[in-house]
Amino acid sequence: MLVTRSKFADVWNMMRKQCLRNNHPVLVFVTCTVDAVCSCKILTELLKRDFISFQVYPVFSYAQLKQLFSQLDEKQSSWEFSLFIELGATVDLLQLLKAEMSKYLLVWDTQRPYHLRNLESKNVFLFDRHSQESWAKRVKTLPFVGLENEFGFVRGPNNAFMMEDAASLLDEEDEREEEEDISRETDDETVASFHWDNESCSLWDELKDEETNSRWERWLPTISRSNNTSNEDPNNPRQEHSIAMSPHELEDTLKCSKEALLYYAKLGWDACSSSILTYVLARDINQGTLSHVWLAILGLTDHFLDNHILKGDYEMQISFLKTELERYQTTTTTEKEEDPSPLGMLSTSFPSCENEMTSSDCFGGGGCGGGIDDKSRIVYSMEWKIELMRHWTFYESLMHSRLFVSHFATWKQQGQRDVLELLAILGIPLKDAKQTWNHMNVRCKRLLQSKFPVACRHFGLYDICFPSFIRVFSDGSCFSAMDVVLAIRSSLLFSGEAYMDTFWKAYESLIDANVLVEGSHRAINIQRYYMEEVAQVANRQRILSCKHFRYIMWKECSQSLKALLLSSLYRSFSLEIAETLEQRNIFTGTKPLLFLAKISEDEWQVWFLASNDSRSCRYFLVHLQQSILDMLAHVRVEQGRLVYYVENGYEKILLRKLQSL
Amino acid sequence: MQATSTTDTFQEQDINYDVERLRKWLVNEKCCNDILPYQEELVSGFADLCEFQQSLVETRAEKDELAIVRNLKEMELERIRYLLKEYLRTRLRKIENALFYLWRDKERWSWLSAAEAEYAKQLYPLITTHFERSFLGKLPEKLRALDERDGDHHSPGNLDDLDEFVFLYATKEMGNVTTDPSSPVTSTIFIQKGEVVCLRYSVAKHYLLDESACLL
Amino acid sequence: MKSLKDSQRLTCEEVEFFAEDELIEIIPSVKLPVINLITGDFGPFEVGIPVTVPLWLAVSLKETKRCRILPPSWLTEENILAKVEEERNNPNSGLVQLHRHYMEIASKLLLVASDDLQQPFRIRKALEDLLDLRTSKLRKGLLNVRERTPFVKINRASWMELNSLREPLFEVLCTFASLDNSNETELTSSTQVQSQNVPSQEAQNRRTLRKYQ
Amino acid sequence: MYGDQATALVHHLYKSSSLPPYKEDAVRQVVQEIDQLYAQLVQLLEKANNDLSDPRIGGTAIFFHRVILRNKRCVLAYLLHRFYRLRDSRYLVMDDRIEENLSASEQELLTNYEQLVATYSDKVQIDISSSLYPPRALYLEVKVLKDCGTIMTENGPVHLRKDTLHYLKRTDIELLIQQGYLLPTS
Amino acid sequence: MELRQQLYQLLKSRRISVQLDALNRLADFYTNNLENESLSAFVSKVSNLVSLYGSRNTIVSIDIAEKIIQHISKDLNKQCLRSTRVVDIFHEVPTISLAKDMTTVCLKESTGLKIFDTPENMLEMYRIRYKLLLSRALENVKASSLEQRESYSPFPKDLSYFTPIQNLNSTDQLHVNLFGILGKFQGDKYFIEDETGYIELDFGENSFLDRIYTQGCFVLLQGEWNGRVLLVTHMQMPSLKASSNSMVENKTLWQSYPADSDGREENQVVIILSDIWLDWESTLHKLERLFRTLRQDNICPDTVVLMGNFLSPAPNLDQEYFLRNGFQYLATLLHAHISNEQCQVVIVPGPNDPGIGEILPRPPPILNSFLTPLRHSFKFVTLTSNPTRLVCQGTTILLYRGNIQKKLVSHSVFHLSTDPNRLEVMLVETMLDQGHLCPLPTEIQPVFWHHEQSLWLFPPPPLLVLGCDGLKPFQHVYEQTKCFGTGSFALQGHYLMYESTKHHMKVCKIENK
Repeated sequence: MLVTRSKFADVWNMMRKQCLRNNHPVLVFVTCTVDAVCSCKILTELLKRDFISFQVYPVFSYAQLKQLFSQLDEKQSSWEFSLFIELGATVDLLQLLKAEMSKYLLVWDTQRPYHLRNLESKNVFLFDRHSQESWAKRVKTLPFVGLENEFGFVRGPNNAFMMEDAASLLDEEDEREEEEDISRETDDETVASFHWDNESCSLWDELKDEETNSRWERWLPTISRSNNTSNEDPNNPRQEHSIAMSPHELEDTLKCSKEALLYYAKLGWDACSSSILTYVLARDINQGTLSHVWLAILGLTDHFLDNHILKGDYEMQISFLKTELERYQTTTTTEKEEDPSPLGMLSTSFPSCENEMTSSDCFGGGGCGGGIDDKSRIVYSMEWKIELMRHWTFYESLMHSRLFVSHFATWKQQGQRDVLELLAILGIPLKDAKQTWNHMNVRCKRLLQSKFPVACRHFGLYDICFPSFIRVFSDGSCFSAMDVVLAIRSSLLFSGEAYMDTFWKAYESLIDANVLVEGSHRAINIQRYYMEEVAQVANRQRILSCKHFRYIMWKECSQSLKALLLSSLYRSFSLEIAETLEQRNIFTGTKPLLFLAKISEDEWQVWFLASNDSRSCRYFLVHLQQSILDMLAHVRVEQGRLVYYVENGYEKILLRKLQSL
Repeated sequence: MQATSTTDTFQEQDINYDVERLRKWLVNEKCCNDILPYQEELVSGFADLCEFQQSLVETRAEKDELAIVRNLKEMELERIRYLLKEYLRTRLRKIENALFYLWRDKERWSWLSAAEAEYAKQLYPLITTHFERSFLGKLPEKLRALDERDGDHHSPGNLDDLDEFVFLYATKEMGNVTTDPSSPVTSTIFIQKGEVVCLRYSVAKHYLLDESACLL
Repeated sequence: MKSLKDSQRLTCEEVEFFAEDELIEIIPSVKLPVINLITGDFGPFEVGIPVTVPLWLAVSLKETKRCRILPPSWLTEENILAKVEEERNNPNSGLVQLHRHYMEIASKLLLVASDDLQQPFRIRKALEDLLDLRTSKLRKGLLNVRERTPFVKINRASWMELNSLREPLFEVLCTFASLDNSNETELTSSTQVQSQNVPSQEAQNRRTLRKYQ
Repeated sequence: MYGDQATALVHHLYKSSSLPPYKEDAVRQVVQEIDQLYAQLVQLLEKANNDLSDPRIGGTAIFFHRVILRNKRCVLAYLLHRFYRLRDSRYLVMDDRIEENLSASEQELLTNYEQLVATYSDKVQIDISSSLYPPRALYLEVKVLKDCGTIMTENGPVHLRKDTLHYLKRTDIELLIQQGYLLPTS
Repeated sequence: MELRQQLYQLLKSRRISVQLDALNRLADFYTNNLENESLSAFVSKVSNLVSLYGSRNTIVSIDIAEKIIQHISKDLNKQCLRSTRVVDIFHEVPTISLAKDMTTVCLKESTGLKIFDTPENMLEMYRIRYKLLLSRALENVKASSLEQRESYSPFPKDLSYFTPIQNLNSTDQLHVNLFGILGKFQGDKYFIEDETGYIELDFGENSFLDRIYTQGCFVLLQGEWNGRVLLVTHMQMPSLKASSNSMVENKTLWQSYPADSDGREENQVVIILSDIWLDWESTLHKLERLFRTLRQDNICPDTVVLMGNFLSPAPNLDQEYFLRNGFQYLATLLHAHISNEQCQVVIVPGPNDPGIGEILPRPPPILNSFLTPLRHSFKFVTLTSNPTRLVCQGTTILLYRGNIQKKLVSHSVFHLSTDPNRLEVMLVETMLDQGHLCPLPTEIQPVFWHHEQSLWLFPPPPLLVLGCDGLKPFQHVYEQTKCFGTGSFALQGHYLMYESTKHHMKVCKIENK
């Protein structure tokens, strides 16, 4: 069932009481993303507060999760509650894990759409930011539970009719979208004290129009077949219905399957990072601390960097966090005036480099060694979209930052010339620019801070800033949220068999600043690597286009590429590619992008990226899912419906299916 | 000094000062190489108390709000158990160090608890046999005796570093103390309540025993 | 021998541990019944009504956000700075009276309850200054030990400081003592040489060597 | 020179911090030296048929005697302090290398010693081999380094799988930490 | 649970960390085997062993626990070496199997308990036994050929003279010697079968009464082949005589048991009772008297073998009641009269006792619940199979409790004389010649083929004890084998007593006053 913000505390306390009453441990299952790690940290902190013993299991795929569960069962380890972080919302947990009714599963997951069985069941608690009413009506009006399998695939009609059906449906969609938008505006005022409630996944009203049904009639046989054949658990009422078809039920199954199809064919992201949800929880039960805020920030930034979140929404939440920050740092901010530490200047929030400079100068190496503790401060600031600037040279970071790579194509001669020109305009000598940031000439930094945005505008770069936070450690070393996220991510990039370690490295880097620094070095290399790959893709014109979509195909992957794709970084990577392609306007138009990479001898990794939630994209997604469903025997579904692992040889079939539109 | 003063200020609470005492004796033991009298009633008393408290904690029906209380109690149990165990451990260590010496010293022997005496009794043969096996056994019979009383009367592991310096903390006024009995010139100091003096253990010992002072 | 000593000596952790038994005032933010511990009964805890508890208890309550800690009177910036002044002003007289666990308590509070302190950053700084002064003083005192002395008075040093002082001081004292002893023994032996009585010695030798026959 | 071997032994132990390998051969050499000294001494005394009045004979005799004693004492000290270190190493995080450094006799001694300690703590009803360090908190957050299957805790069985994080009562896992199965985080 | 806690704490105090299942295993082991040992003693034993298997600071997993337990229980057995050892036929009897060149045989380790058979198993068994007996038969012929001067042997002297049956099909007029298994058609027609084929037999008038011939037993035949049937002129079994150096006998099977004969050779007394009908008052009295007498002429048995049946054939309603009380009583009795508590009690199921009935070898009966009183008073109470083997200071005693003679007689080819003593002799010799405890086809006597060899008599054991209903106690020596009939204790109060030093067994009877 859905747990909205008003209920967070209640659910949590319920769990607390239970666990304390009969000393059962709480199981925590975490995927391997920065956001997940952060929220995991927060939750475990909360558990510690009440001396509830817990067990944390890193999880990399649903297959592994299943196996873990079966092990736990045979070890007859007693537990009642388990927390799922950044996984589980889009799959039918109960069926997947065969968990019996005495267990309760609490889920924090940003992937959408929810698996309806989860919404329905009383044992699954989905923590969601949406205000009660906005969701409630939708949840009520989703009567078609049970048409999907545990991964949320709905058996649609045979493809011939598919096309125009889906198409037309999507038309209706879009109209509804518009009115939705208006309603959303109004909604926002009404939404409770927090602004971080906007509806990005909204298509839902009943489809009344009868005339469409006629078309759906034709799907009927397939539906009923799917219902009888597809492996769903018997105890679902809809199945018997579909077997004995009375015309009335017949039509409403029809409608249902249609709705289901559309429901599940959404781009699976919702804007609110789970670490923010967990932070809000902590805050509601009055356990919030400064470090929690920081974790929340990281989680949010993680999503921001992966474009999982709309800009407006992001800013809303930043402001929310900013207010939160005030609550904890009031005591310390009073010191600002007479405090000689760099913090005072830092709080002049723009531009970040200024205060960085001072801090790095007057606090060179001194102070007691790092370690994330209460002695450090968190400061709001406008950041430039230049990755790792503080830990690199300005020039390099510029050359490799996603923004500039995509905009200038810095791997080309031309691009490099442009960058040099930019520097010239700024009046910064190259040797300064190539100086390590900390030792960069102060004058230059001043110049930068004053002229950089303008100069960029001159190159047609407008928004180079985004609101974010910096963390200043007691020794004056200073990390922007973005850099921290990148550093942590870099440790998630796993090498060989020891993929468990990657998670723990990430976890440590939340605790130990030294690990964080290592991470930043690794991150730099990864940035470099990104650019190479992007350059290759863009140069070699590896992008192939079809009627409805474009796709990129790595027939063989280098070792490092494999590592990249198998880790959770594949997404940010593909994002960078996508942006570049748009900027370099190779194949203009917002066709969805399909990625195929042969990650091992016998498997292809296939994933999908849509620049926007447009009609065509969703239509394509419907189609993709259908085709995957058709060849489900040869597909490994590991990360929900995000990524598919297709047996070697079948990727061609898949492509053919998709092209046959 | 402070400790007493602070506790004085909080007189209205009924503090169980035995904890204080147990801690004091632990510190005493830790701060000198000599073996001090075994605090029978303290140890046994606290052992029982712990048992009792433990049973309370376990039987207590946990309402969630009382969970915190339960944890606090357990926490304290841990702390006191630590004191106890450390006390016993320290003494055992000393017994092991002074093993060959204890035999001849009636007074110190009498200061051991029954269990400790038993322990010493059993440890002695263990070690001696160890010596036999690995060294003494190979010598000519006449040299096999473990300790040579004549010649240099050093048995292994003796307490020649017994008379070391210690920090003495006067819990009450001690008046004039002759600090160096060995030297011909008798030097005395006047120690009043709450002062810390660093002097020879041999001097401090007597004050320790009548609890007018403790080590730090 | 070394390892043996270490295993027996009083460690800093232990001193810290003892410090946690000191009593301190807190203001509960939840209602709790009387907690009767072995050490004694604490509470009842009424919201907003100050109550004295051992430090460790206060800390664990604070960590779970169930109370605010009232820092002891001496733990304010100005008081500490005053102490610092005192130390500065009379460099060669003894130390200034302080709580015997001041360092431990202060650092503990700074760690867990910095938000209950006024301006923790500056308190931290002040404390560091204070510590430096005192340690330097003690070190100086150590140098003052010049010849064999039967005793040294160290007043108003905190426990932690004593503990850190222990090893070096005893080192010094023992060396002096041993030096003395050595020339003492030498002296006695010489006297022996003068007043050597052969028969006794021979008799002793006899006794010694009897077993070889 | 007489007694060098023995002193070397002691020094060797004194220099090394932990428990170095047992010097079987060195001990044997000392034994030989003693034997030979002993032989000489006896022979000497017979020659002088126990008339020690002659200071030369007496002196040498005493000298031999002293050397013997010294050697003995050194070796005994060596053995004893090895034992002390062994005892202390029990309480640290134990590694198996220590076991290799022991002589057979020491192995036996160790097992007996442990038995002895155990019996003692049975007698006083206090398990003195646990909670070696001042307790900081009731619970600990530990990461599992090596699989250790399902273990028993106060609140029922817990399955400790490699690369998982657990939050458990310190009393339950203290031993495992010392044995290097678990690693306390932070 | 409580115990487990204690154990856990004690181990912990000895700085041994243990996994849950290992802990349970140890706890169970302790409760079952070491009642009389203090827990701490047990724990210290364990802790020593831990440092033996796996280093001191490894967590004790289940398999380490198993090792430890094995070790400890081995020690236990060492303590009780004096009492005789019971061979677990299901796990310890090595199997004879044919080598590649289908002529020699070799020994294999037992494969452990297997119940489910395939026809192949059966054939295998038959083939092996066929080979063995064939060789034995040839031995006989050779032997007889050596002593031809003295005695007349009906067989010609060339060795390769058993005609394969298939050869007969070519001819229709021949005087042949055959070796094969006796079989039975429907009706009253018999046939003989060997590896190559089978032919019908016609015994005509003459009947052979030196052994009990039944279907399924191996025989040497001599007769006239007339193309249709074989007119049998002479028939005999591959007799044990002079078969000293045949191909198995030289490698003795029981060597493969660990020889328990440690140096100490003090006398061991084994008491063997059969038919203890616990539901009869008289039996209980008899028992009581028996043990009293034993104690009076201070014989202290080291082993007491109780063979079934434990209930009288009379149908009674609640067996359980009788069994429980009976064993209770038995326990008290033994406890009262037998001083040494090292004494071993071996229980051999009878045909009518609860448990898997007909099939041989018969697995241990389901009496465990009744035996707890016994277990309390004696360390070593073993429920064993039937038949079973005791090894008492190196000499194997083979015990078999079953109504074998009834079966044999009823399926005999020829009508037998009713003289009981003669019958016993025939019975014993048949068994030994056939090298099998009940040489009957499977439809008459079902067996677990995997373990059938535990019924074999290769080589013939030095001591064979048969408990058969309706047989008086008897004693017959055939070649090196002494065979004893136990008689019924319940009825006549007979029992056997064996003394290891004298290697002498005697039939005794409690005088009833």
